[in-house]
Amino acid sequence: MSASWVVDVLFWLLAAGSLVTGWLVFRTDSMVRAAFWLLASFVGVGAMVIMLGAEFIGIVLILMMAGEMLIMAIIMVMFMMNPAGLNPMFMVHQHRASIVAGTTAFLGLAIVAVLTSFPDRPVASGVDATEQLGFELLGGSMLAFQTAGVALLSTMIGAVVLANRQGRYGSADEGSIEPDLDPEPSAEDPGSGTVSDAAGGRS
Amino acid sequence: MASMAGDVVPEIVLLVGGVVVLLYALFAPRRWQSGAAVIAATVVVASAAFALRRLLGDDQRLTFTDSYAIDHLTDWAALLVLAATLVVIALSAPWFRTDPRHGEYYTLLLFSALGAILLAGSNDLIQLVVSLLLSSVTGYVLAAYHRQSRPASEAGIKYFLLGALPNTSMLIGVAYLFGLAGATTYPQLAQMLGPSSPALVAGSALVLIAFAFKLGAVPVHAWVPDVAQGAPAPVAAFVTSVPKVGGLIALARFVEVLPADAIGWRPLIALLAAVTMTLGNLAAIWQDDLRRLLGWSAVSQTGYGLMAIVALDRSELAVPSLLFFLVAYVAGNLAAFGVVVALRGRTAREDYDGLARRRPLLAATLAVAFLSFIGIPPLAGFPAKLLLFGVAIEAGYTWLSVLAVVNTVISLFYYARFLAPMYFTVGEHRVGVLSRWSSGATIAAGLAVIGIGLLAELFLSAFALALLAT
Amino acid sequence: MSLEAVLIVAGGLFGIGLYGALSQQSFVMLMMGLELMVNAAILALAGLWAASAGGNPQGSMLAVVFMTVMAVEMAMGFALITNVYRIRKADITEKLKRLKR
Amino acid sequence: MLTAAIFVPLAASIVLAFAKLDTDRPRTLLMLRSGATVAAAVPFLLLAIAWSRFEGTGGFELVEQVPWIPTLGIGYTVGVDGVSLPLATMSALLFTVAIVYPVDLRGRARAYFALFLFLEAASLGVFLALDLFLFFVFWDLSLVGMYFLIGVWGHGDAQRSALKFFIYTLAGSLALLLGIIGLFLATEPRTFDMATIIEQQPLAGGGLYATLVFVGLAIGFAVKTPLVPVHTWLPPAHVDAPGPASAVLAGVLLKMGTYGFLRIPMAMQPDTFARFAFPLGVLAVIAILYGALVALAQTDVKRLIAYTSINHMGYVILGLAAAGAAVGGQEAAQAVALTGATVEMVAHGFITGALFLISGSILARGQTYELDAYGGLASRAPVLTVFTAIAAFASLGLPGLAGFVAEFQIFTGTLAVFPWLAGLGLVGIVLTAALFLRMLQKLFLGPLPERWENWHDLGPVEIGALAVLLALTIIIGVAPAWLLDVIDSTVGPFVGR
Amino acid sequence: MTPWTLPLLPVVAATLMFAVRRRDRGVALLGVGSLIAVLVSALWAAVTSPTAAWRWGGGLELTLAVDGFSRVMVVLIPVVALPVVAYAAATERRGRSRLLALLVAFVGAMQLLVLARDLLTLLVAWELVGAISWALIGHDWKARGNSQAAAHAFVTTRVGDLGLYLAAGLLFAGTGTFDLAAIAELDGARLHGVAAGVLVAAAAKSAQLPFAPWLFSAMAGPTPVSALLHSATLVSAGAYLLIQVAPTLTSVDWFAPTVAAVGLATALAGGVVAFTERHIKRALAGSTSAQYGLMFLAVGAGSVAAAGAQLVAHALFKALLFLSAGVAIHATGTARLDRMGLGRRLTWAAGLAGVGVLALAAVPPLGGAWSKEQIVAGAFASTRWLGATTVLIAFVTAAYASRLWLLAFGPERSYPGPQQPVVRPGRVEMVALGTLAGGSLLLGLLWVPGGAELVESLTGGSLAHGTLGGFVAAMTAIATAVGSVVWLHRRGRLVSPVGAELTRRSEGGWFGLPVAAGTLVTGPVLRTSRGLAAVDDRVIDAGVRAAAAIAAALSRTLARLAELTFATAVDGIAGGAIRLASLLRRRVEQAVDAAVAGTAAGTDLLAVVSRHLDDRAVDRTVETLAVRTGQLGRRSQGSQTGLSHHYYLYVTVGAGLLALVLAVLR
Repeated sequence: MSASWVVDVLFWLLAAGSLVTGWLVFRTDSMVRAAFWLLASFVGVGAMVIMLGAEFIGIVLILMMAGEMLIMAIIMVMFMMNPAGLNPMFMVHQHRASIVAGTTAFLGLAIVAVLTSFPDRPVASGVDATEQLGFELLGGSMLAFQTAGVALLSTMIGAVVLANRQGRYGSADEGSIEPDLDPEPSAEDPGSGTVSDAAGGRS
Repeated sequence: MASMAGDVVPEIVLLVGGVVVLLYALFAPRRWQSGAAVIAATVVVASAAFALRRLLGDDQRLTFTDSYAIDHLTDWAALLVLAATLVVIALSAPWFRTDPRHGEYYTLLLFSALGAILLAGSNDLIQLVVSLLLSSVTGYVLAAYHRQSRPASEAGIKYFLLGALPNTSMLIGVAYLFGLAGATTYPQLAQMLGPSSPALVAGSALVLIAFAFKLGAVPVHAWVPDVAQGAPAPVAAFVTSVPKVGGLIALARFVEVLPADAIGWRPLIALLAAVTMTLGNLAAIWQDDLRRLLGWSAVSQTGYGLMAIVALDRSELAVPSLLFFLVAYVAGNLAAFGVVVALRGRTAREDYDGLARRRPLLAATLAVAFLSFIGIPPLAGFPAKLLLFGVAIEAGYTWLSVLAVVNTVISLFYYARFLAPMYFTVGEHRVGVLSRWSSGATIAAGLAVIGIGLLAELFLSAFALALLAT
Repeated sequence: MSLEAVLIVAGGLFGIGLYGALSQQSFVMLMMGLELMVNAAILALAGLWAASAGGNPQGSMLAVVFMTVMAVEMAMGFALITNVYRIRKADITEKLKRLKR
Repeated sequence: MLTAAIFVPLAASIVLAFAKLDTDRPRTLLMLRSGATVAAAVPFLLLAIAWSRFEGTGGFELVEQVPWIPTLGIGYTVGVDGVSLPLATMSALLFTVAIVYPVDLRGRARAYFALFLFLEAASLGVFLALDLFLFFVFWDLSLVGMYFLIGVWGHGDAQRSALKFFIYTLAGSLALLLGIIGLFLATEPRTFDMATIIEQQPLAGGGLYATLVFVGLAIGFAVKTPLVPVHTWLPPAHVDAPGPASAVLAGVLLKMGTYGFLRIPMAMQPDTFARFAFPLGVLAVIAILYGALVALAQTDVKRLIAYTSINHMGYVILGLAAAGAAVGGQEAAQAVALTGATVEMVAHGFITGALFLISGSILARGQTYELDAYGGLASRAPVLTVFTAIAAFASLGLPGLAGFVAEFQIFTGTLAVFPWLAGLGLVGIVLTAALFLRMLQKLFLGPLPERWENWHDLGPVEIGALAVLLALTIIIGVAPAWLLDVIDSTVGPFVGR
Repeated sequence: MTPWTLPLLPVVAATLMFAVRRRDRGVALLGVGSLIAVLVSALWAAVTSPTAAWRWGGGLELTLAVDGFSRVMVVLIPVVALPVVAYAAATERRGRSRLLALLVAFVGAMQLLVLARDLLTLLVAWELVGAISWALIGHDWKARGNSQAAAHAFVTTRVGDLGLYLAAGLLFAGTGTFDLAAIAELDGARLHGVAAGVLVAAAAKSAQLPFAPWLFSAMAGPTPVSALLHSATLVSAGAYLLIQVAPTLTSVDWFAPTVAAVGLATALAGGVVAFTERHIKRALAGSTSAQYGLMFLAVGAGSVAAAGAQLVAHALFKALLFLSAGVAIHATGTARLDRMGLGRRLTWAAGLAGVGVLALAAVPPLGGAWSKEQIVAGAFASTRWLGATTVLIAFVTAAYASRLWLLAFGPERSYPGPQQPVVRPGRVEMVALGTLAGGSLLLGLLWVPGGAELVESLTGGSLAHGTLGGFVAAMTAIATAVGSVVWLHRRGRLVSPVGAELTRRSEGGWFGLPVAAGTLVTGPVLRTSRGLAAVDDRVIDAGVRAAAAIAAALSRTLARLAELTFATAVDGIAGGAIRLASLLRRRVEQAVDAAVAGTAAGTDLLAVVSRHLDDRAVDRTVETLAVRTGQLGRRSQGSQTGLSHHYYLYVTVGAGLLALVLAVLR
């Protein structure tokens, strides 16, 4: 790690930036703005990651978050009430408990950071982390990499199944409910096509 | 490379099979969508065959640079998961008949099973994280698969929310453990994780929280009853049993890595077991909804299963007892949920009045499942409980066994709340069943519960050979 | 830019994220909290990778996996939110309490 | 042969459970009843043959052994010794009689007989098993069978009583399970085989572990026996169960508790048992006096009989405690006590079985168990009166009937070991006399209330069934040598005589 | 021929009689015939002295022998039973077959008793005799009182049976056998125990104090039953046992005096009762107790032979007297002595009864007088004052005997009310009376020289040499008594003599002893019984309930405290971060809150505990264990609020606790 003060100053600036922007995520009236604060926080972290020597990871992080936040913003505009922060928005619950929990978590992790003597094994100079990652992906951690791929595939399938209402045969949701308790419904299929409370409705 | 791929043929078969099913679902006409079930079943059988071959090959070792264990535990987990998946497929085919996205369902099911198997074999933090992810993410979708059902959508999102927090928290824990050891594979971790430190404590705790989610253990148990009640019944059967198989075995591998003299994982697991079984049982007492009851009972069963983890290293029978418990539990759970499926989702207590006269076989299956959960011999649950109590005592946790006994007595009460109306009262309503397939699969699971109990030797002698590969 | 500093910053992010996850009513905001937590994990990981793990490539792999987790969870989260919003008109956690006890 | 004794009723039970029969037709019902009776009688015949082949060597005989779960040292092992053979034979006979006894079947005849045969198989299994695991398997199955019998064919608040019975005794049986596991863990090599454990004496050293194991076992058996104060499941279960089920519950299932005491803690950890013999004896005396006193105040004939069961099982435990105590030089007396305890188990099976069957007949005719509702029935039902009188006198320990032989032996043996306990326990004999005479008087003597003018005496089936039980009661009372010699063959070596 | 014939023949006959009960004649013939057969075999057995045994296994064996005094008894029993059974056959109408069968069976049981050579056999017979007596006393079962009286008799004698249980067990513990002869081998506490057991058993059976009142209950039976019970059977068993066993218990120093004291007390008290009782059978019952008291006294004084002679003599005259009483009751339709006075109308009967009374009063030359003289002699040989008391007893005996006869069969007294025609006794009855009277007279032969030797050889005991002074004193006492009674009779003050109020303090007579027994024994037992039954229904379950309640309250308290702690933590830290200023105030408040809540929880706990310990009114069938667990269940369900953010809080707090546990526990 470079001892130069420039690096230190830069790090603290980035750290302060990402923490403050992170905090602002929950202090803004608009979800869209919150999304951009979040992005800003991620950019800060990405920069720090790059400073730590993992350029590839940092850049990927930033890029990915940028894309994701855009999508998030769009979804919010599409679906959520009060998307653009036209009205003041501060919707919280169990607020004090949350503050305590957050603070405690921070204190706990700070204790971990301060009191743990992590082994001192700095990165050897001249190592290309990106290249090594490439070998790792296709070598030792290949199974994990593949698994992650399956997870992503599943996510895609799942997201499509859940979010896309139109399938190849018209409405993709119609009939996607529990069977009726009675094998032959007396009326003309009242359950299908409508929202059903069939299963848990009797709780 | 080829040899490494050869180590995981069953997993690959599942993966490829899932894709095949997906492609079929995308291109087959609507009335042939049910064919996806047949393909999926074939895939499962094929994968199971390969898993069996791997098991019989008796080559217990680590592969993929120590990140994945292909020992008997993994193989048994695979076989158990695949068997359960097969039953769930049989239950699902008639249940989802009206669903236009019938085909994709099986892809997700297969991937979820794959996730559970990979979880069981995980011998590396990275592999653990991704396997958990795969297993969880498919589970969320499956739970919410009834897209027009309010309870299902709620179950899905609650499942997701409850999973996302522990899975996210786990990440920083994994980071700490990685930092402490400088590596992620278990053999290296076991070697490098040294004396107690706050990072070790925090890291282990955060990872254990994720396991608690996967298993439905306290404090991340809340999703289990919700999913059991709200999710499509076959899915409920699946997610309350299959991930538990992978999760418990993965937990066994994980705790073995932790330095027992540095952190008290054993008392912690014992405590979790105690609280989990007690809470699950107490909350189940007054349930009038069978699925929810089964959900809570699944929570309490997790508590029993954790007893085997407590005894790891302290009893030779710990691993066999864990495996046998899983076999017995999965069979019983599938049988119980199978009855719900076969009865078209019937779940309210009053709907079970007089079932014994209307549907004697299904009623008997449910009774067998319940009695097995209680631990009445010679059903599968009995040797499981016997072993669990035994290993806990041998591990020096007699109090846990006593508590488990008390809990078993409590559990009898709520099971009897359903048994009694089934057998002792006379119901007047019609009782429709879903299809011959679902009833058949259910009764088969019920017979399995009996058979596993009677033929316990078959399993136990095989399980005795199982060890945690290092 | 010591390891302690990195980890403390990560802890701060984690704390903020946890606060968000616990306190926000809106699903979307809640998930932002979760993302901040992943963010913290990645930062901590990067720090530990650089300072304590000798740049073991498994660390990089782990970071990739973390990002995968983030992506997958977010995507799935949005899909589920969409679904539940569609049939329940629910966008905050309080609206979903049919399944209880 | 012993295996067949267990599995013939089991197989018959399964066949009945799946058979398609129209039990609404009287003919079919008759055939069903006859078939079930035959199936129930087969074990009795087999055991009678076993009796004739029994040599009395002191160890287990007629052993049939098949490995079952060898990984855990579990085998399917059945066999008999001088204690289990009489108990099993008695059980088989009592089951046959109970099955043939008429009862309101509530239109579920098939299930009734199937369940009864299932229960018979389980009960015989408990007595014949020579493997702790197998023992426990049958033990728990008997609970399940009885739960359903009470729940479906009971009356009054049957569901609650059945559940109470199930929960209470399951709690006991799980304590027992922990004890069994404790024993198992102490063996080396690990085994559930009773003979091996008895030989190994794994917990001979005593200590906390052995005590805990003993406590677990003792709780399990005490609940089943039942000893005061863990007896509260018994009265409701008996009162609400159908007559034959009560007979079996009292006659067979309660014996499992006392038999278990004898078979497991006494044989497998005698040192520990000896340490707890006196407290156990105290509990037994409490049960004797408490059971008798509470029975004396009952106004319900079935409750009354139920409480006398507590009293009688107290005698058994007292005998066991005396036999298991560590006193030098009283081996002869201890053997007498142990023999007496075993005879009491057999005798109580016949006697109380008969009494419960009679109470079932009374309920069927009078629709109530209230003693005050009856009186003077002797003039309308002489056979019923005579049978009840014989059973009652047998129960109160009249010589010439089975109960006396047992009680005399128990007290004789106990007086040598715990004279003061025995002296206190003797008071129970007077109390039982008083309460049974009161019962007879209230039911059969005095003026006949008008509502019973048309009271029917026992039917031929009832007479036949009861006659078998009472004849055996008399035979054992007059000429018990055939029984005592068999028991003695095991008891003698047991107490080291 | 084995001695088994003696007990088994009657039992078989009784079974046959019950089987053919519809044919009256056949039953009677069978009964009498079987008894004759028994008599014959008894005579034969008395001569040959056979022995026999019946193995029960398991160290038990029944042994029989005809030797010593049992040679007399085996003959005496059928001798007395024959006329009684014949009388019963002739007079009883209701349930005749059953009565006869039971009487014959009773003879069998009694034969077994006298043949017993070990305590096991003795106990068997002892209890069988008691049980059959229950059936005999409650013979007329349609009247509710009778069966109650029978139960009373049986239960009382069974208390005595415990003594035999005790003796048998202790004997076995000491010697490994039940043989009566082995008692001599015993020593120490066991010997004392055996002695006490024998004494209690004998006293209960022979209706000695304090068990005497059961004989009054036994009067509920028909008269022939009383005749048999009081003479050669049942009641005689106690005295017989003592005669058999007392010689082996000489080393127990307190035994003989105690036996003598019991006998003395009973003889006096019984005499007074007999003298004051107005009911003829009860008067006789009192006399029975008294007479057996005399035998006890003799045994206590060491004169077993005299006791044996008295036993035989008493058997004969008491059976005679009871049958006479039966005739009298039959004749007048009442049992009240003051309504009788049948002397003129039933001369023959009065005469035969007179023989019995003279024997009772010990007027020579009857056998009864001889045996009583021997007792007096024995008593004088023991101690002077015991002898003097015996003379007093002789006085009392003579007094009540003469009173009895005078009132029942004496010259008719005028009493208010119409003269009713009397029912004359039939031939069979008179023959029965005559036989017994003949027997009594025959015993007078004992006065013939050589009689003493015969008695000594038959009983195995020795007789004391009587002194002239003692004889004269006794004779004087008897004469005085008879004279006084006759005088009183003339004055008409015999019906309710002085002291009657004392003994008839209550319904049951016997100085209020039954009442005392009721208050001291039966009442408490029954109350305890009912109390325990109530306790069993409520409290034992309530104990379980209370335990559950305590557990629940504890858990509630803990939950409350935990909540409190949690809230305190949350509020405290949050307050510190956000509103420093109010921290102190709030902390104080919370401390107060905590104290209050803690106290509340504690009070709650106490309240629950006390409520449940005192909880008797709660519906008893409620299994509150389940209910309490169930409440815990509802509480647990309550955690499942359905709100995800609550679950998140659980997860977070749980994770923190996990870390804590990991760090703290090993």
